[in-house]
Amino acid sequence: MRLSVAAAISHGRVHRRLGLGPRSRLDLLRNLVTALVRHERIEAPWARADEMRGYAERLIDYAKLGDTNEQAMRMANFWLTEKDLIHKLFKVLAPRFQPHPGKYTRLLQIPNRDSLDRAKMAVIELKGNPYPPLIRPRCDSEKTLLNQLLKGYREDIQRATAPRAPEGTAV
Amino acid sequence: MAAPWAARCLRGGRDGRRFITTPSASRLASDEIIQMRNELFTKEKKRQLSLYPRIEKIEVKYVGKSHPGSVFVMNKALSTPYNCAMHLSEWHCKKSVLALVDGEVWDMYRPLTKSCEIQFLTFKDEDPEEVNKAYWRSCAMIMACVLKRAFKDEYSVNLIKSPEVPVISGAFCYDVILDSRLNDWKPTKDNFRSLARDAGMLIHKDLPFEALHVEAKVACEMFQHNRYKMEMIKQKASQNTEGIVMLHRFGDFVDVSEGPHIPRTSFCYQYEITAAHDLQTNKSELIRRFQGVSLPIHLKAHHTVWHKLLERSKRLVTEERYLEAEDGSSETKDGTEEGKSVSI
Amino acid sequence: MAAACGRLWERPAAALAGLAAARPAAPRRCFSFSGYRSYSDGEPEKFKPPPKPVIIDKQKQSVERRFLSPEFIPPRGRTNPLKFYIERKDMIQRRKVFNIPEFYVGSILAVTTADPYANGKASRFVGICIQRGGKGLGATFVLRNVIEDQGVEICYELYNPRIQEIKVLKLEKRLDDNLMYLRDALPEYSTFDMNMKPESRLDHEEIPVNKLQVRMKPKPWSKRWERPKYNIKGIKFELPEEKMKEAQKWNKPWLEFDMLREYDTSKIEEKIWKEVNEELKK
Amino acid sequence: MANKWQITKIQMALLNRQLGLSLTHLRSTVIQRHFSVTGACSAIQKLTRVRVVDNSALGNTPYHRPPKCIHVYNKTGVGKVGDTILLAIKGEKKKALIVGQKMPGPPMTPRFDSNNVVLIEDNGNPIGTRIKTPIPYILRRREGEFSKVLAIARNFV
Repeated sequence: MRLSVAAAISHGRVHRRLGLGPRSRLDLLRNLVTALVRHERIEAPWARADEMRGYAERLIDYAKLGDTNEQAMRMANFWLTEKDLIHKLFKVLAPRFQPHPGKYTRLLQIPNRDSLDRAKMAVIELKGNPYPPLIRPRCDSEKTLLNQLLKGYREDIQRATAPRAPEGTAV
Repeated sequence: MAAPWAARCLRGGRDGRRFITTPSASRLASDEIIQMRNELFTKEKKRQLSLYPRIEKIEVKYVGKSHPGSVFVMNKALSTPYNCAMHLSEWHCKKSVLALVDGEVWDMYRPLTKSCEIQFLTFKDEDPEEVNKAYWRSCAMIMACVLKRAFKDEYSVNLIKSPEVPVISGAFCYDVILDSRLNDWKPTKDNFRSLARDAGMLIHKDLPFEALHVEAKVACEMFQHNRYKMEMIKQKASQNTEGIVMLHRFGDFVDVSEGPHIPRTSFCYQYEITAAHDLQTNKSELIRRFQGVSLPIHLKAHHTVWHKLLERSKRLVTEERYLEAEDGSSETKDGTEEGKSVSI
Repeated sequence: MAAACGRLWERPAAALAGLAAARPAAPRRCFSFSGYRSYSDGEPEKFKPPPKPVIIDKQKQSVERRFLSPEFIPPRGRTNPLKFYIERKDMIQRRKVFNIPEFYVGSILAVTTADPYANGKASRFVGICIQRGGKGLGATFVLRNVIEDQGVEICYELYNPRIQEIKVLKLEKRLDDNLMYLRDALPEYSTFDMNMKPESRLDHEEIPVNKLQVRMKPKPWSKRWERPKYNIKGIKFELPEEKMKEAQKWNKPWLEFDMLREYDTSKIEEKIWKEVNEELKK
Repeated sequence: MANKWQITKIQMALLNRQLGLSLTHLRSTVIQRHFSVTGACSAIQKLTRVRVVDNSALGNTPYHRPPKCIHVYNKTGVGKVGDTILLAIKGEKKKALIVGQKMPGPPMTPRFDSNNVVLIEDNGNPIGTRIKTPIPYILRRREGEFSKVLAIARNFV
């Protein structure tokens, strides 16, 4: 049920076929979701991680409704095979993602699996996990030469569009 | 390379005015002046070097992130921060713009005089304000060199100084008094392009900036033909307790500088001289302010962004606003903040 | 209240009109609620006790019941939103000049269409709405009736300019969203009198849900309605126990947990509702 | 018709007990349904069972074999409303006019629950004198050809 650009070349199929059938597919993804909620960062074949991503995010969306919501509880009960994680979902993850509107996970590709089948692998993690970050932020600070020049340029533009009053006070 | 352009551009005002009295300051031909300054600079440098006849060793401790606990044994008054960087890695050689020696901003090619702690500053530091200032200063100096050489001998070019404008204003600048015969000359787009091309030549030559701290007396001797520089030297010397003035040279061009410079001219990547404005002053001479914009090789801009910056740099770097900011910044760090808040 | 009275005046039933003119309109809702009555709306009304005066609650009226026609909601998937935007414009244009009433699957409608071959150039058809299909301008609804023991269905295009009038004779919902199983049900469940009288109802009333369960003809059906895929609630299955059990083999209990299958239209609905309302007011 | 009863007797008996329904109104619709029902059945092609809706004796007396279409007189081979077909009925060949079909036609035209035909002579005159079921208005588009058939129709839809 992925409805993304990637689905545009799927000839009408909107989800990947994993496992031995639709039932098996959901069971497989269920175990991945459980593992993700437990470990907060897991390694999986890229296709499975990508497929699971939507479910994990929807599950957190449900968890944000609160543990009094019956439907949310049913979903958590189905999707978390290890029942001690239900508490974590509602009490830890839901408050953590409460201010965010979506995109709770991060998917990063890692080198292909060497041991078995050279499958495309990925790391999927929940944002705000306690582990060291996988990617270091690499943007220049605001004060580099170029950024200062651009900042001045932006300010000029702003001043040109804004009313002239502050200009008068400045001079 | 400048001569044909000058000939082309100034042919109209050439005849009949050759023997008009020139200001006393430029009685000598500019080539001779340059040569004289160079000789003095070299002599003074040799003299300073001869103060240390024996090679003495100093210990320089590196306090950066990359190589914790490195200590270099260097030669006193001979080794420069650049030599320290060479011991570290090529990355440090290429990216370091300035050194921080015991908390003091130091040129990369200025010899170390005592045992110290050293750190290197690059364009991509958390707070590269000193580096930006040095870069702006160096760009202005390159522009001064270009302007000095661009005109024919009979047209005097008096360099006044480079006002320190913050980077955010969008352009570096240099104030110049041209020959009075050129008062009604307006530089065209082509002129600027040819000036920028000259600057490009200099950048391509990859000249090092040599730093020299001299006493005011020597500096005055060097700049005896330029009264604006003399005033500046006196002012600088009075600020300093020992009467020391900082001089910089790249190629054969010597100038009094406000602070440290970048190590080499090749650090500039995109360089453009964009505008010249007439400054209304109470003096009789017409002061022109040449402006340009440049980006270092470490921070390249996409050409659309670059053209926008070029457009912006053509505006006059208004004195009142930025002089305030400049004064403030020279005294306290908050000054720049003031300048920004005014410009917002 | 005046409007309600006015509506009553339209009724040709003289006896009723005389009765109702004195009193404000009363809902006939109590009748339609009787679930297990094998009803046939065509039959003339039996004696009805004089309705009690109803005090219309002003507050209730102010609470607006929102109804957005289902064809306004774009289907999910890779579709161009611009297409739906343009179609919405046209739909609103049509709605400005032509009253398309609120109706549901299970409501009984009378549709008058322009027909060059009909007597008087217009043909009228009465039937129960068994399906609403299509999105955007191509929205359709299917009316079904049994005329002289012959089941007839007509699929109307909602925004077809040939349609002259759509009149809701009885506004109600059924237990299912698709009543295609009426094809296999006993014909009495889809038999309606062509000259049915419209039932009056007050605007603020809830839409009644008819909990009627229909009985089917014997088995070969066009679809196996007992399968969980269709999830039919409106059929009274009279199949043997093991047949019903066997049908459960096709049950897919995991589908309800497939969260990405859900299509939450509430936000889209809100937005489109606002847009349509603004446009209609212009 | 008697044979139909044979076939569906058990079903009917069961139904009677359960529902207590009169058999008369089941006859018209159930009668064609003792066979598997598939989607393709809705189109009229060769060997499609049809229902004769006029009151001719030929079409209404029971026979052990239902009337079947054995030829469609058009170029596609699929009969639509207004097409003429050849019918095998009671061991005879008879022409018939399709007046209603199960397959949905163009929008705003009626779709019937059975494939209805009216028996006609070779020259186009109907055999019966009355048509019981409703006839689609769209047949009137070709009024000239079917005027005699339309004349015996009672109601249109």
